[in-house]
Parts: sequence; structure tokens; C-alpha cells
Amino acid sequence: MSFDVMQSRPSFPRRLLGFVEANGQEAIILAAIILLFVVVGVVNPRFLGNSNLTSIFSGNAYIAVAAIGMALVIISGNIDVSVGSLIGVLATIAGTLAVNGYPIIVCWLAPLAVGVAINAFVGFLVAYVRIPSIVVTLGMLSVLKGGLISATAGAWINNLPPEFMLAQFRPFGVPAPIYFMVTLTLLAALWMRYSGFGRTIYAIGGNPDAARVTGIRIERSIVCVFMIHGFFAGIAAVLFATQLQVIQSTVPPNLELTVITAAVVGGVSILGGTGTVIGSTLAAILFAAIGSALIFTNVSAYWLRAVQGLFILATVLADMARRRRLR
Amino acid sequence: MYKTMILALGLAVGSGGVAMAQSAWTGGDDLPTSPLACDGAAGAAAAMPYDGGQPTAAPDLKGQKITVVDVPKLIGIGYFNATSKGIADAATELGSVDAKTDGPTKANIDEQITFLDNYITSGVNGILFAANDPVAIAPVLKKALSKGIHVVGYDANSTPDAREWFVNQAQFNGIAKSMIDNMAKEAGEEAAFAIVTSTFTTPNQARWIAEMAAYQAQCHPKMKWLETVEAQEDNVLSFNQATTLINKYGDELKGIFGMTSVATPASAEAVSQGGKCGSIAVVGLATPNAMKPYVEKDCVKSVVLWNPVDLGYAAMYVLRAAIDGDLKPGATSVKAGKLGELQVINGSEVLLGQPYTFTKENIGNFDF
Amino acid sequence: MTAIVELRQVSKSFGNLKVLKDVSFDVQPGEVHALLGENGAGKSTLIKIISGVLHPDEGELRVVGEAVRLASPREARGRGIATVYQELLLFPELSVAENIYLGHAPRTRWGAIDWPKMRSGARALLDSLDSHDLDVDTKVGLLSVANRQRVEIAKALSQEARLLIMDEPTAALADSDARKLLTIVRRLRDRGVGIIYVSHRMQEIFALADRVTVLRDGAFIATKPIGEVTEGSLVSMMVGRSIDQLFPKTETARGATVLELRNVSHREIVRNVSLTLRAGEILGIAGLIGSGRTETALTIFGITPATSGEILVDGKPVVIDSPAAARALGIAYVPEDRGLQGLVKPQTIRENISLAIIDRLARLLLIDRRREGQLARESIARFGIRARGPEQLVRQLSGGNQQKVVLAKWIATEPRVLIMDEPTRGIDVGAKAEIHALMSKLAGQGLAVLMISSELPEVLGMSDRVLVMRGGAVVAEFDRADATPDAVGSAMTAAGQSSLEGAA
Amino acid sequence: MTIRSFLRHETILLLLLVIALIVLAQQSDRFFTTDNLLNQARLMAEVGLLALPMTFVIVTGGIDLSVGSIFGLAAILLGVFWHGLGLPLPLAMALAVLVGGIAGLGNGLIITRFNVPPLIATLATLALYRGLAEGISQARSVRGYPEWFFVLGQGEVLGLPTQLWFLLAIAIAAAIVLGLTTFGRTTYAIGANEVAARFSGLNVARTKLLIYTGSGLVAGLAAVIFVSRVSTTRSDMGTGLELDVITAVVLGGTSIFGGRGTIIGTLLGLILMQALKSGLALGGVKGDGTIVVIGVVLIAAILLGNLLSRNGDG
Repeated sequence: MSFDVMQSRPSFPRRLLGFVEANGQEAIILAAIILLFVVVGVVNPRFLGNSNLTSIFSGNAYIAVAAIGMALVIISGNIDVSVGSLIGVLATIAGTLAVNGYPIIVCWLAPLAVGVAINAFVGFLVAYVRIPSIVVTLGMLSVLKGGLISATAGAWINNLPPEFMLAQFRPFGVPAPIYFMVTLTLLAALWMRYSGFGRTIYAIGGNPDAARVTGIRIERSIVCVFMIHGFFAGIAAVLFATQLQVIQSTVPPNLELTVITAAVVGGVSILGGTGTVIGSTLAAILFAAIGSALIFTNVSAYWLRAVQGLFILATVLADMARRRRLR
Repeated sequence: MYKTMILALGLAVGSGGVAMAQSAWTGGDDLPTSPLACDGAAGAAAAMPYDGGQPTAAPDLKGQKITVVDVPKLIGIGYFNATSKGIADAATELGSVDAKTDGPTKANIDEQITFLDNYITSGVNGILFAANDPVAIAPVLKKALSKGIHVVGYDANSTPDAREWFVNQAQFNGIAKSMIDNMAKEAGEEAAFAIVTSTFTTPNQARWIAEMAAYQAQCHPKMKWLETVEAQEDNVLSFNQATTLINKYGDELKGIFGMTSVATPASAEAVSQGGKCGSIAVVGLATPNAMKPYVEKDCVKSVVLWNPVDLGYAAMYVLRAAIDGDLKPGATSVKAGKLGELQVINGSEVLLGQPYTFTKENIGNFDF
Repeated sequence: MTAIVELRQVSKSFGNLKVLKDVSFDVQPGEVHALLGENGAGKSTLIKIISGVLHPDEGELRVVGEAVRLASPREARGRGIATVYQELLLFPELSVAENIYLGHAPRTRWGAIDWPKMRSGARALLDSLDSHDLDVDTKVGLLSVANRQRVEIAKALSQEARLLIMDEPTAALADSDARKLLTIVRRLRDRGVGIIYVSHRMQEIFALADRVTVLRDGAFIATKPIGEVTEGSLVSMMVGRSIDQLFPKTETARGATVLELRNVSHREIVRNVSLTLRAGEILGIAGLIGSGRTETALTIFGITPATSGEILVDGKPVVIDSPAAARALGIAYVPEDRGLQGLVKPQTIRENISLAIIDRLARLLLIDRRREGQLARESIARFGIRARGPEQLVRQLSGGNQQKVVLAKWIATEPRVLIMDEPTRGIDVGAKAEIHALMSKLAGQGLAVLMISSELPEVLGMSDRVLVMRGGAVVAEFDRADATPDAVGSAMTAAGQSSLEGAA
Repeated sequence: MTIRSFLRHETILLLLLVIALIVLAQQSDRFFTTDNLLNQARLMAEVGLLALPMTFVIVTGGIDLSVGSIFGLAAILLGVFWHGLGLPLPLAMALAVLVGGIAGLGNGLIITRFNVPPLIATLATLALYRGLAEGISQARSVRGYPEWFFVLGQGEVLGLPTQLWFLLAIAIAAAIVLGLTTFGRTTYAIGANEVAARFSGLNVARTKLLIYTGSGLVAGLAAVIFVSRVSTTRSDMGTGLELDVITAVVLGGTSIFGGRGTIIGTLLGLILMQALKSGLALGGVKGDGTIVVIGVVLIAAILLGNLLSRNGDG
């Protein structure tokens, strides 16, 4: 019986699956974003207003930037659950330097350097000492979070100099975070496709044994991946720190889960080896759009998390169906 | 079989949802409200008998060195930094007090209870607290009382019998009146407004919102309540939510209330970055330092808050007085250093005073 | 002529265990040099030294006459030494072209990967291997084993390898694919590439090699031109003794029909398969990879339950929808992929042997450790498993002993039907004979054995009857007497359409 | 031989624990008192309960990030069933535990039926179940439980906190099931090689389903105990609990890749964590400092285990 079904014209889900397989998760998310814009736009045209689109795109830009690094980490077959704490620490470093009158460029670059340094250590523990990344970063989560509060005693940072506020610049009327998000995503996407190292990351995540005998220096590559991730976390931290006039010295709640979710929903498989950074950025935008749409459609904010959960589940199921055909 | 079970879950969840969702939701709690009169005349406060708890067999420590721990809702936010500073100031002033602040990194009852429990074991003489949940915290506080430890709350109360005194920064209805009156003055009697709060589960905020709704309905009936959004204790999320509100309602929106010291500056920033200074009023609870930039450029006219440094300061004095036996059940006032005599209300609460409104003229005088 | 690679008096130890003792070895350009030895003889270590994974403790390694110390596989590749590993090491999520060029992709002027050039390069390489049907943009995960192998070889060639190390390249291939591979190897040799060829298949070695080197227990035994050796002499050099009988098939009385399949199908992979299996009989199934042999076994075993048709055990129709159901009916399956499907490698021999009957060893849900230990000790003795004891971890055993553990696990269930899929893949000659002897003995005790193998000699040597499968269906059946290599071979490939006469 | 290598991590942990206890006892004379120890047992009961099924989950090579959310959902529904629907409290308690089980079953079904990696599946249900808790409760608390209910979370039985009896009973049951039964053996086999377990006729899907369901059930039970301890229900209960639970299990030597781990290890990890929290606080270290120490101890313990086991393998 099932024999006949298989022989007949492919059913709709099957064709949809084929579409996803050909165009990837990115296409699905893009379609979801467009659908959301159209539906909510009809309900309330202000949703598509210039200012709202701008805030949707810029509001989650720092999450998108952090998700780029996270995507690389996950593609390489690892994970980082400490990224939220790391961003909190780096933002505080940037703010402290700025308040103490260091040159602005130093304030912007220091978090990148520190992020790279901290994650070089994490990468070292993962690659050379062979502690699973989830364990290392679970530990780092505690260390960074506790350390941050110890060091700052919980004080907020006020009186930031105006020229420090990178995220508030609006060249040509468009907020700076959008430039960062778009440029970094495109650069990272091109780099992942056209650089030798980019392909190496896929190789390590896809088949580490094969990567080793192919002559790839896995340990070094994993350390590099974590360092790049730290670099992106640094940029995200600067965007995060310069968005408002104050910097909270606590870690933004659940930030790591949001970043991981953006990467995963964007089509980065948790099993390693697949995914693109364009998908993760689109997913970050989608989350911002959903949050905004819930307010516009007067859906009780209580159900926001339930909606998000369902959404993650749906995209993951699609991903599993796609992968099953590859194996 | 699985289908049946999933169906059962769905039913359980659904019926639960229906059961709880009878009333329209504004973000307030469902306790009775007691709005003040519109002209501000103090309601006739019936004198209540003392309803606090008392430590059992507390040692006489009058004038001796004591150790005190302060466990706020969470550490790492400006507000509790300020109260902590007040406590430290008072401790220094009083001399023989060794006070420290320690608490969870997120406003979480589970962790707060663990902290309290550990300090009870470590043998402190007095506990200051700001409760994450009035009921949940009660058992552990009662345990402290039973071990002869003096317990005083501030900012967020517990059930009365679980502590001796509570230093009330300002009555809920007083805050509500102040907030709504300021908004009516700035945005007009017919203004439409929205609220940005932390989470719907924080008791103080829920209480204030409920009182605000009651007071607004009674005294400013033409004002329009648009909606309440949740923004955790997260700067950027608060900013995003406020921006979305501005985008959604456009010119209809005349005012935003910030219910926390995180939400208010973020809402002000959203108004400021949206170029809506002057057309959307921001009124809210916040610390002066975070609000100075907006007040100084006239984007925000009034910030409502008691002085949290004073709150901590008063709490420390009340605790010392309780330990020394100077503040006994039935007292009508207590001396609190530079703050002078503070009044006892509602049986076992010490009132800090009226909420303070910071404006452009006076905000420069504060640094917390 | 200078040797591409030369090892002089090389030794290597792991801890106290000396795995290579004073071995000398060399490969000339344009030569296929076969490397033989039982598992554990030191072949892998030798290969790893040449490919830069390991360093010799003593002795020297010369590449084109120059003494070198290869720090990494990367450096070895830089010197033109490429390896095609036994377990194919490719990246399933990457395309064919990317796999071929991973790590040394052509670059544009700006240092970016030159995708068009990479794709055309990959195309040219595959064409040179007569693999015109392989699309360079397909993800490798979608390819068959044989095609993946071609990608591996193309990958080695793309690095302009002067020396190609092939470790059991045909182990996973059916005969026709293996023959194609041999053609490719010869072509490479003619281009002047030196090839180290490791295989357990004697036929191939005689068809391909110019010289043969035999290792035993880490020691160098001999290097000889292929003309100077015979199969027998090689085997005795490898095992250090002569093997009496390669396929110790004993005639047994065939009993009643135990298992019968009537028009069983699973999707399109298994089509209308009918067969009968009797007690005491060894029924061989021959066929190429993808012909449906393993798939039929998986259907009988309940991994991929039948979508139509009838399965009868002892003449009664049964439903087998899970391995547990199959086990309850007395069906056992010794799987194709030992490491993945057969063993829980981080666990002990005891735990592995009891795995399939753990319910039966339990009293009130609690495992009876005493009985479990007893079973393990008995099995070790009965199957001749060479191990320190029941508590040794399975991953520390050699391939042959691991296979015996899998066999012991299933015999412990006291099955009536034993399915053995590739029972001797990757096992050395000595252990192979032991497995074959065990198989014969079990059949002699009345067990019905269904054996699947890619090695024609094994099928022909061990079976009472032979079924041939192609395209998911049974296309021919032979009795032992009629099953000649030619007849079975041509039925496996589409060549011998006429031999359908025996099909059920 | 194997027994020794099997217990190696546990031995290290025990050693670490003893050292920690000695050092902490030096810091404060109030640490090593019956009173404090019993009190700490009360405080760690919920995390401890959740850590037991989590050990099973991680031994199969999976993970359950949603336990904190199931905990919150069950707590909220306890209040809703009792207060909102007017059911008798004992029935409401049973239903709350059952809801936890069903939520866990939901995880299991997503994982086994659709082959979704557990990390992702439970990441999704982490948001979903918490969202349901928030949506259903509309963020309102339910209070005013009768006095007898508090026996569970605040009372004592035979001189020990009530919940400690639950923890002990379930821990013993879990240790027996994981260590001595066919179910436990199946759990290890799945974690070490799932395919081989399936090919050996073990019912992999059912085992996983049971484990995730059990994880949910125990989360429901822990939630009821917690509600009894704090006398109220809130929808944010148990937020972030999963990280504590996983830390305890991993600290206890259970391999995050599956196939290895014991209940005894988990209990040791749990006790070490709680001892550090309490002891450091009594010794005058603040909460943020304690968090740092726990993070460092986690990494160090795994590091030590790695180094020693590598030496052992030769």
C-alpha cells in the first residue's frame, strides 16, 4: 500500500521538504518573516512603519552578531552556554574604560581583545584538555557571572561619554547596529564559504576523525573557532553597552539561550557540520519580529515564550526531516 | 495511548487557563485596592494593633557589637546598591554594627531562601530583607525569629507575623497617586498611556499597577489605559518594548510609565531616540543617576521615588532600635538618625515618608 | 631508481608492547607493494608511520632518499604521501568537490576559494577515474560506499600524490566495484604512482601486486616479488603455521524448515523475497552492495519490518516488528557493522555477552551477576575468545575476538535461526578460519544459518545453498554443487539473466 | 580492576568532598552541626530529586533542559487545580505530579519519535512549558494552603526533614535500578552505543520514553515539595534550576557523552555543591564568590578525572 503512495506524485509536505533541502532553512525563515510582516501589517499597518522596521532590525542586532559566533561554535560540533555572561562582562569592561576617560577606540576594542583572550582559554580547555565544551562553558558561566558581580559590586555604569555610544550613531538615518549586523553576517558568510578555514570548521563538525587524518589541525582550529566567537561576542557587547545611557552590571537574563536558539533555528544543526550564519541572523530578526508582532496583535505577553518554544520545535523538526534524507 | 495523555495535558492546561483568566489583565494583582482621595487628603487611617512577630529568647545586646546581614531581592541593580549603601552608612554611624549585603543574582525566591537560611545558621544578630515573595519567604523568616534573630523588612514586605517591623518606603496608594497625578499633569487629562514593567510576577509592581488603575478610574477617568508590557529586569529588552509601544500607537500614545528602575530609564531612552521628547511623557520609578541625562535635556520631567539610600538607612536604624529594645510593639514612632522621627503605621510598619519627586531643579543634588 | 619511501630498521612501542621490530620496507615509483599480515601484525602502525600519524622510536624514514621526520599527516601530504583509510573519512555534509579539495582548495588572486576552478578540477579528476556519473555538487552523505571510495581516491590524487596508501580499499565493496577499483589502481600505477596496498583478499593481491611484504607480530618476515609466492605460502608466512582447511564445511543432515519468507517486501528496497531455511543448513546470500541482501536480513530481524508478505517460523505466520520480537522467535542477527551495530565497545565482555538475554538473567528485575559472570566465562571458553577475562573492555580486543563476542552474545539467546552478515569482514586469516569452523559446528548442531557475504569464495565455500539477490529481489538459487564462481558471479551482475531457473 | 576504574571518579570526588568538608569546618564552627546539615539537606532536596533522573538522562547520552520549566508548570497547576478548579488538595497534588510526567513524556516523544537531539528538544520545551506556566497562571500566585500540606516541605519525620526521606527513598531506588537491573543495563548500553543496543533487541525507544517521563514525574514531585516548603506557587519557580541539576550530575562524574555515571557520584556531586554553598557562606564568602568557586570546582573535577583516566588507559 505504501508502495503505491511512494510511486505517485510527491505529496505536498514532500515537495516542501524538497524545497527546504534545496534552499535550506534560510528560505523557510525568510518566508516566515515575510509572512509575519504581511499578516501583522494588514492587521496594523503601523507595524510596517519605518520606525518599527528599524527597531525590529536594530533591536536584536547584538543577538544576531553574537549568534554568528555561536553558529561557528555549533558548526564545529561544540556549544557555548556562557556567552550571555561573557557579553555582560565585556560590556562592563567597555563601559568602565569609557567612564574612566580612556580613548574611545580603546573602549571599543578592549572588549574584543578580552573576549578573544577568555575564549582562547575556553577553547584550550575544550581542544587540548578534552573537556566537553558544555561542561567548560557551564563552569565559565558561573565564573564569569559571579566574577562580574564581585568585581562591580553590582554598581551600574552611568555618565557614559556621548561619543562612546556606537549603537546610537545613525549614518544616513539608519542605526549603526544594522550596519554591523548586515556587514558582519555577509562577511562571515563569505568567509565561511570562501576561506579554507571556513570549510575546515564544517569538516571538523561533520567528521572529526576524518578531519584529523586529512591533516587539519583540529585542536588549533577549535581554539580559533572559540576565539572568533569571543571576537563576535566582543562586538555584540559593544553594541549592547552603547545602546542605552547605562550599563547594567548583571548579565541579561537568558541571553545565552536566546543566542543558541537563534543559531539553531537558523539551521545550524546541533550535531555539527551544517548551517550558515545568514540563517542565524534571520532567526534573530524573526525573534525580534515575533516579539514586536505579539504587542501589535494584542496577544498577551504571557504566551510569548510558549509561542517561541513551539517555533523552535517546528524548525527543528523540519531540520531533522532534512537530515534524515542525507544519512 | 500517548494521544490520550497529550490530550489530557491539553485539557488540564486549557481548563487551568480558563479558570485563572476570568478577569481582564493589566499587570496588576487581584488584591483589594484602596485608592487615595483625589485631592490628596489623607484617608482616616485606623490605628491598628501591632501585628508583627517577635523573636523568641533574643539575647540582650543593647549597645553591644552586632552582626547584621541584608538580603535584598537581588544584587547587582542600582536600586539595591543604593539601599545597601544606606545600610552601610547607618552601620558606620551607629558604630558597633557589622553589616553586609549578600543575595541572589536574580530575583528568585528559591535562592533568596537559601541565602537567608545560611545566614541564620551562621548566627547573625539581625536580618534585613526585601522579599521576592511575601508568602514564600515567611517560613524562613519565622525560623530566624524562633532563633532569637531580629528581623526587619524594607522595600518588599513579607506576611506581617514573619518579621518584627517593615520599613515602608511609601504606601502603594501614595505611589500610585503620585504617578498618575504626574502623568495627568504632563500628558493631559485625556492622555492614553502604556506601562513597561519588569515581570508580572513581581509583587510590588503588580500592587502599584493595581492601585494606579483604581486611582486613575476614580480621579482621572478620561485617561486611557492602553496596555502593560513585560520587560524582565533587562535594559535592552525594556528599550525594545518601549520602542515597540511607540511604534504601535504612534501619536495616540501620550505617556509611558516605567515601573522599575530598569524600565524607566530605558523607556526614556526609547522616547529620546525616537525623537518623541515632549510629545510622549515618561513618568516612572527610577534612581536619579540613571535619569539625569533625560531630566537635564527636558525629556523627562518627573521621576518618582523615595530615596533608596534613606530607605536602607532607616531600615538599619529600625533594626538597631528593635535589637536594643528601644522599639517595642505599640510604639508610635522611632528615631532614625538624620531622618528624625519616623511614624509607625498599620500596626507594624515604619513609614519612610511621602514619595519624592525628582525634577530638573533638584535631581543634581542626588547621587545614587 | 630512488624509492619514494623507505623505512630502515624501524621500531615502535606502545608502553611495554613492541608493535614493530626492526622493519625495513620500501616502495618504488610505479609499483604496487602489497602489505600482508594478520590483524595486530603491525600493518596499521607501519602505515601510520609513513603517513605521519606516528613517529618511529628507532630507525629512519626516507622520502625520496631524504631522511625525514614527519611531524603530522599534513606534512606527509606535503611530501606527496596520501592515504585512503579503511573507514572512509569523508565529510557527509560537504559536496564531492569540497571533499576532494578540502585543505588545499584552489584560490583566487585574493586568497578566496575559487569555487568554479575547484568544481572543474574535481570533474577532471573523477573523469580520469572513469567516474563520469559522479556529480561534483552532490553531498557525499548521499553517495554509495563505492562512490565515496572514488571520492577518497580523487582526493588523494588531487594532492598530486606520489605514494598512495590504500588500507583495505575493497573491504566494503562488492566484487564488481572491487574490480573497477583494481582498474583504477592499475591506471595510477601506470602513471608512476607508488602504491601500498593492504588487503585480506588474496585474489586481489595476486591480480595487482608487484611485490609482497609480510609482517607477523610486528616483525618483518619477508619481501618477495609476487611471482615467487603462492597463496599457501603467503598464508603460512602470515600465520606462522599452515591452515588445514580454509572453508571447513561439514556435511550435516538438514532438518525441518524453520524460517520461511513468502513474498516479503520492505518499501522498494526488498521486493517480494521468498526463501526457506532449514535446520542444520547454511544458506548463503550473494549479491552486490545495495542488492537488498542486508536489507532482507534487517527485515527478518525486525529493524525494518516487512511492509507486505508473510514470514513464517515453524510454519506459523508471525509478525516481526522489532528486534525484540525477532529475538523472542529465536532469530539472531550478527550484524554487518561490528563496531556500530554489534558491540557496546566501552563495556566489558561480560556486559556485551549478556546484553541480548539480560531479561532472562534477571530475577525480579535484578540482574543475577553470578549467572552473568558464569555465562561470560563459559562463552570465552566455548568460542575461544582471547582476552584477559570477562571484565576486559571489548574495545581492547582484536577484530576477530570482537566478532566472537558478538557471536557469543547471540548464541546465548539459544537461537534457532542465525543470520550472519559479513561474518568475516576485516578479520585476519587465522580468525576467519575459526569463525568459519564455529559456523559449521553450529549448523551441525541443528542451527539454521543465513549467511550474507561479499566474498564469493566464502559464500561458495560455506553454503549448502546459495541465493543471489539483485535490485532487492532474489534472482537465482543454486545448490552447493551447481554454485560455481562464474554462475553466481554472473547472476550477481545482470550478465547472467538465463540463470533464473532456480529462482523460487 | 574494572570496579576500581569504575569508581575512580567517585573516589576523587569523595576525596574532594572530605577535603572541602574539613576546610569548611575550619572556617566556621557552625558548619558541621546536625542542625545545619539537616537544614542543608532540606535545601538541596529539590535539586537532588531532579538530579537522580537527570543522571539516567545523561547516561543515555541525552540531556533535559526543561526540568526547571516542568517544575514551574507543575507548581502552577497544583495551585490552579486546587484553588482555581476547587479540587481536593491531595488530588491536585497527584494531578500536578502527573502533569509533570506528561510533560516529560512529551519530551520523550519528540526525542524518540522524531529523532530530535535532546538538547534542542528540551531547549524548545524549556520555553514552551515555562510559557504555559506563565500563560495559565497569568503570573498570579496561589497561597493559603492548609497546615497539613506543609509537613511535606517544612515538617520532620523521625527527626529528619520530610523531603530528605523522599530524596533517600528515590535515590536508593534509582541506584538499584541503574546499577543492578536490566533497565539500568539498557540505559548504559544506549548511552554507550545506541545502535548496538537496538540491534541487541533492547527496546531503546521505550527506555528513553520512560526515562524522560520519569524525569518529568520527579520534577512534578519536587515541585509539590517545593510549594509546600515555600507555601505559595509562582510561575517563575524553578527558573535556571536545570543548570544546578546538570552541574551536580556532571560534577558527579556522569559523562556528558553518555554511557558512564552512577547515582552515588551524582549524590556526591550534589553534596559537594551544597556543602560549598553553605560552608562558603558561613565562612564569610558572598554569593557571587560561591558561584565562581562552584564553576571552578566543576571544571577542575572533570579535568582531574580526565587526567587520571587517561593515565589509567595507558
